[in-house]
Amino acid sequence: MSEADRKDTPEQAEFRQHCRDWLAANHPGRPPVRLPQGALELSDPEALHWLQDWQKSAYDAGLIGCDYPAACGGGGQEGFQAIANQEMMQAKTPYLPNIIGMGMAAPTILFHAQDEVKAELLPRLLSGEDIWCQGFSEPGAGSDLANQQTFAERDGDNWVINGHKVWTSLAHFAEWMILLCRTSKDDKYNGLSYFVVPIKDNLDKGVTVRPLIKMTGETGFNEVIFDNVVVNDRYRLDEVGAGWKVAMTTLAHERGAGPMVTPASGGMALEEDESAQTSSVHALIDLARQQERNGKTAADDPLIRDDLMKMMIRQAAFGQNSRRMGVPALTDHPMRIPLQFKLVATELAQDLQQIAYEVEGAASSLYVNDDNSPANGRWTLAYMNSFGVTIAAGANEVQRNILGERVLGLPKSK
Amino acid sequence: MSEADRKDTPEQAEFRQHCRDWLAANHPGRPPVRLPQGALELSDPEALHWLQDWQKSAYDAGLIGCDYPAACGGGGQEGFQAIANQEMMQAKTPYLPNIIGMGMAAPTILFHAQDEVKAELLPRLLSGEDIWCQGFSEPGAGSDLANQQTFAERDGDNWVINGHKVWTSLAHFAEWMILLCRTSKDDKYNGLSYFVVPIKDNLDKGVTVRPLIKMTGETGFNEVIFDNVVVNDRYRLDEVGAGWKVAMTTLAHERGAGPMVTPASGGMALEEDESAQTSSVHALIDLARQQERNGKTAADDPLIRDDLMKMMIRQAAFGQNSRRMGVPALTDHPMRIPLQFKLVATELAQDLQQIAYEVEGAASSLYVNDDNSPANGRWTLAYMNSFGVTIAAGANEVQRNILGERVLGLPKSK
Amino acid sequence: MSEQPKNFGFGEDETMLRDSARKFFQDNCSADKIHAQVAHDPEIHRPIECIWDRDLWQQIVELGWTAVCVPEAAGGIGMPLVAAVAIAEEAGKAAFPSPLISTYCATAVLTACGTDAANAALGDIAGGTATTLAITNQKGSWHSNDTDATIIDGKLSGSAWFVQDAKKCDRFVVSARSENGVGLYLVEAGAANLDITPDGIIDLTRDQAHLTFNGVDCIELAAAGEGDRVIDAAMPTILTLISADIVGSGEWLLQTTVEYAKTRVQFDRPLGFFQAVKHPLVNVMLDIDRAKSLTYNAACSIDAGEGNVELNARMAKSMASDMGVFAASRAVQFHGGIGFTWECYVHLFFKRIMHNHVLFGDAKYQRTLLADMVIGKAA
Amino acid sequence: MSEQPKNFGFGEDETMLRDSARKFFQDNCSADKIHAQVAHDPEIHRPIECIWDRDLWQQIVELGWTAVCVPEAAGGIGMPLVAAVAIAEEAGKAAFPSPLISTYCATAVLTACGTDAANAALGDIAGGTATTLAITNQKGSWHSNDTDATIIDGKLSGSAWFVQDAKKCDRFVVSARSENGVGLYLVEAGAANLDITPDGIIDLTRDQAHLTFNGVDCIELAAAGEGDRVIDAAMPTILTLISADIVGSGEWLLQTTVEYAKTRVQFDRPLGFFQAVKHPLVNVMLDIDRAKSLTYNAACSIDAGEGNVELNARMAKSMASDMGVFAASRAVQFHGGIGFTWECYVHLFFKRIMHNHVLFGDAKYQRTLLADMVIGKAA
Repeated sequence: MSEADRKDTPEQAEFRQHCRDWLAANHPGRPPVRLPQGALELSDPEALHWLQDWQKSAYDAGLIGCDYPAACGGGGQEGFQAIANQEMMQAKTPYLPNIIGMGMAAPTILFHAQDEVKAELLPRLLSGEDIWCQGFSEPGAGSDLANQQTFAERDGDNWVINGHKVWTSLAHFAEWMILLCRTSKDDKYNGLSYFVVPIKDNLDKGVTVRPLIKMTGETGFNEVIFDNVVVNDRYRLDEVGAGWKVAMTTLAHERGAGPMVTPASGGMALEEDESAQTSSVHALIDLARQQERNGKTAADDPLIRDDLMKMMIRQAAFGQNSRRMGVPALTDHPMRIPLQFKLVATELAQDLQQIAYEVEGAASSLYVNDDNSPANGRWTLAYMNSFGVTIAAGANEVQRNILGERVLGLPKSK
Repeated sequence: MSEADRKDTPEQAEFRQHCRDWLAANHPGRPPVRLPQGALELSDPEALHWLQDWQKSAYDAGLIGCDYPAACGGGGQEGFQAIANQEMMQAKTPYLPNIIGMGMAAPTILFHAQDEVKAELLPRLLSGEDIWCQGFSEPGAGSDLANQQTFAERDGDNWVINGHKVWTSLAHFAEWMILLCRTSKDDKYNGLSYFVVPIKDNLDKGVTVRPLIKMTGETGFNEVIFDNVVVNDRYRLDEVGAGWKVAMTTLAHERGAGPMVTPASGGMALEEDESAQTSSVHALIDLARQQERNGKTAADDPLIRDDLMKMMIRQAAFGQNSRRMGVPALTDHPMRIPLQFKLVATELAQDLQQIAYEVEGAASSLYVNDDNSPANGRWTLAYMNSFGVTIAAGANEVQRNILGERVLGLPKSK
Repeated sequence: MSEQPKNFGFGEDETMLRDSARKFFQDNCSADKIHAQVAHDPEIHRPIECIWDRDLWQQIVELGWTAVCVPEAAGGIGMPLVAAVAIAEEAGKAAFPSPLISTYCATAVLTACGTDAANAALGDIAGGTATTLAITNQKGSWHSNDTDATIIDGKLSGSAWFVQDAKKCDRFVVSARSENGVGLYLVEAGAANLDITPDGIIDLTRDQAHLTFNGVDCIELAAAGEGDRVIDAAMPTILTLISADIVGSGEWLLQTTVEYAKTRVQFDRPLGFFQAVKHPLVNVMLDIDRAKSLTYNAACSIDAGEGNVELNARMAKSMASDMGVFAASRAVQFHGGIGFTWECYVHLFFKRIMHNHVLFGDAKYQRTLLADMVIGKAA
Repeated sequence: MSEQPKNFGFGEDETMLRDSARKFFQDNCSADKIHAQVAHDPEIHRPIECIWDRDLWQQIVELGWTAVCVPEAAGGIGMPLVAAVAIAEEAGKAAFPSPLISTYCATAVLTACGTDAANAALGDIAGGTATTLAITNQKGSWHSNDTDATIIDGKLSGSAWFVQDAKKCDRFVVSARSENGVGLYLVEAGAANLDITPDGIIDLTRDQAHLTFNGVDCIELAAAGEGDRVIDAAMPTILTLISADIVGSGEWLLQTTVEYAKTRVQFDRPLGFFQAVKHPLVNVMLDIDRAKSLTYNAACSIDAGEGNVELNARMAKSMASDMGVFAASRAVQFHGGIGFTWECYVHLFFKRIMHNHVLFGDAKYQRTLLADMVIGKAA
């Protein structure tokens, strides 16, 4: 991080040192239970609580929410979060569990909620005590986010919500949900409003959380049904009918294109064995070195080698694009790289995991419940799960529209 | 052709024997001058006249137009043309020069012209004495055929035509043109009418034919300008405003999906050396065997080998699809295979020719005007020319729409 | 030009058989029925079980499907391979769980043996004895000369891997090595000293196992030194049958996704309006037609006994494997969130295709062998 | 994590230089001007000629562009490679016909020589002496040890092939073999017994020739046995410069095609409305950004003198070559009929890219070497 050092102001340098000292003394060590690849896949309460403890301690040490106002439980600084993230990554820490809360809910609340609601919700959000989930997707509203059918009806100081949300990761743990729904049937876009909803408190008051089963047989996603759920008007963000505008703040931050830097730790190998990660080309290369394919070592097959190199190049390019994004002189359009990330990252992982079938050959037929499955069936499982992300958060077909329209300036495909 | 034999009726068997006998005695032998890969690229008058003589002799022998009514100069038979085509292909004859005339104009005239016009035009068309060209494309009407701007104005028994046609292959040799143009500005589709126009007779009466230069530096296509060209109403096909319907007959036959079998000879290697043909995978394999790439024989490179095999498989599939098209029991939708041909054939050739650059390595930089260029620069030239066909006759993007909409039944993308 | 029939040998009998198979699967194997049957337990660490419908198998046997490609001399019907290919394609379109295709593969190997013992086994297949191949080693080599089993004094030791539909079959055709080379041997599923260990596999519509032999009695089908030659002779048929299965599954995925794209509305348009959906679906169709025609061609050339049978079969399997992976991925992608769920039937076909994709060699493997055949070994 | 600067070493000076280069090309090298200059004769069998603007070259020299990467010790400016890469990218964006990039490649080799003779030659380059490499044999091998030239008693015999911008250059850096191995030698374009035979090439924006030596006088730049090592040391820089050229041309093709897609109306919609056009253009953009970032990274790692320079450079060239072919083909396709004509400027960039695509090895070649580096040689 020498280069980063050079750029630090004295205050930032001091903060960076604080991060390093604290992390050196307070790294949580290895988890007591196996963690999934990402927070969105958390299903084991024990894993969740261990990660919540980690987030709370990092929060208390001032490494999380540093750029948020003090009145919202933040550090009231500028440019500190990026430093804290760098140092937490350097220190190979576990990831933070309240990923939707910090990455999507927090900035949206910051920019659109009333002050007392910010003060009420953000401290426990940033500390990770309250887990958040996202209520955007519906059976009829996939990539077409504005096609919301869930309806909130005004009732004095309250709203009465009815509807059906799907693909709500973490809903089974969540205290709160960011909810996009319809408050008027007259206008597709201007008929939307945005709420924060205490779903755990309402589990016996009209909220039902049900797990959805993925094609892999795993759970993880949920569906959430709202049956006359009452929410106070103070939990509405921004004006009635401004839901679409508010949702744009959420999505911009989800795509790493918003003004607030999302608190993020990580870098810790989730398995003892680095090469266990299914998002790394080098992990697949290691597999190819061990794996027999059609009776020969896969890594000796020139066609497999070429595929692996193609993937390595794309992975390296992804990293170098993130690097270039930070250099305005080298980016013509400010959104050109940020808006690529979701599309590029998810397709890179999917293509990589598809190659694993050819690397494993006949053994790719074996599933995670077979003792002989290569890498415990991790790669074939990951390939199936990869469609969760190429479909989610605006299918990649929509991502290409966004890039073509917002960055290249081509006319809308609608 | 034993299988074909088995299927012949006695009359057909007799006709097949006639074809074989005549071809054995009257094969024209090798051309006196180098012929281009296809009739559409004809530029040398000497080559044209030699091919016209061949078409005339085959016509006089009854091998061309056999399925057309006798009143139109045809043989008045049914199912004979396919037999004649098979036998001419077997006999490795040169191709027929009046390709647009027979493949597009003739069936359109047959189904839409007045009887006396049929009798006037079809005999000299089938005999190849009159070369035909197609006036569909315009600067503003590429894949969007209905966007015709060329206008025909009624003037008593005549029409006065003004406009600008492009990509008119063979126009520099053509006596006649099939012309799609506008007769009303009120309706995009129903404002179109269809004419046959004697362009050579009008060269000094308002018709101008100018060559267009391709990105390769070659000519071949033309642009044709109409400046108050007068055409008699008898040369209108079908009703005024029925032009779009008539054009569909033309396009259906162009895509091999029309009721009339297009007279076609061929099979003769255009170069002494079979492997000179840039549409054949095996020709590229031969090149790869001789060609050094990065200092090594290209055919020994496992990645080149894999590309070549991919192409070989696609080429074989193309042939087997044509075979399956003839077996109704094995094709769910009658248009499913026929409508693929243009798309698949042109992309196969383009991909094949692109691979040639990698096969040739550094030497792919050399053009046809360099003595050291591999295969006389034929492959790199062919790659550039390949865009002529992936763009022409409804860009392949449009071909995919047609397949998605007509065969799969998906909604129109407009 | 080829002397083979233009219609791939697909005459009236074959068409009738294909149509009756199509009707059989429509009546008995709707996707929802298959799903309820084989996908009742999504649990990722579910116990390994082999689920199939023995009554349907009995009906199939009575319809003569197991006898279709058994030579008349051996008590079968002796129809051309295209007949079995047509049934395999329909079976793939239904994601049919049964030992039928495995039995067809065994039929091909037994037919190539040409011994009395093999002919007897063929007769039993015609009578309904489900039989499968055990000719792959633990490394998953598809080479006919590789086996982890050995035979000494007429008894088998060692192991065989990636045995398809093992728990559904009554018999195994095992390749085993002795000092005289690889031979082929018939083993009863119930034989003493034979362990059949089921594999946990992704594909829900078949079962797979590895066999362990601890001195197992067997009947010689092909003498030591003959076995690899026999397997090589049968391999084009095997590859063609697997290709047909993939073609059927691919067509189901295409048609199902097209139907979804016509009805599912996004951005106030049916999904299929968007070229980002329409054009990939057209590309899937193009690949299916390529694979389908190449598969029929391979079968037809095998029936005609003409030279390039291996070339034709490997072309078909290469095209089918690539098409299958592509068709399966687009089906899930374009079904959106629902396509990613267990309750959507797409995953049944997705998983069956990913299994067939690698079975007897993926597309890259086929093309590598094709290059050696067509271009010659690289220097 | 890397110790290299986050900004790829792209500081104020480099940015200013890049911006001035961009302005220079906008002012002096509009596409229509270049086209009128180099594409005046479409005739397919046109006489082979070398067309370029010597006055522009003089201006470039006065702007110090040839001195940018010449070490200060040798009389140059001694800026980092990223500076030259920035200029090369702008040159590619303008399809600029000049010996500039060839001279940069020669600069890299001469710098790696480290001999007095080489330093003298570098000084001349700084002063405007256009210099190019003659290190490729007739087989088009990119291997530093392959040459068709030999040196005996200080005189060159044999030949050198695929010499870039040969007719524009005053000097050649020639690799030649003697019993002690490959050395590097400086040859004047006007030297006696030297034949420079121009090649007929597709790319209209450069010239190429092969050289024949019949006992040509030369100056030793790197001793026999040192030449291949020197070329290997310079190759990452060469690959990075060619990648930058491709990135520039790719960006021009993307932006030009996007503009066309906004204005050209088909089916009552601008072309860019259709996802069949929009999404491929987005894919072109994704590939350009990949190639661009990898190119800057390669240059930066070379400037930092860090370990993986060859890995980084070959990754960049592989990505750039694939991107270039894709971008060029989509540009012609989406321009429709007009894009297929000589008068449309697209073909200038199409041809320049197809040339650079194979120069110093295409994408497959780079990945083959990368695999040996990263995975290790195949067994």
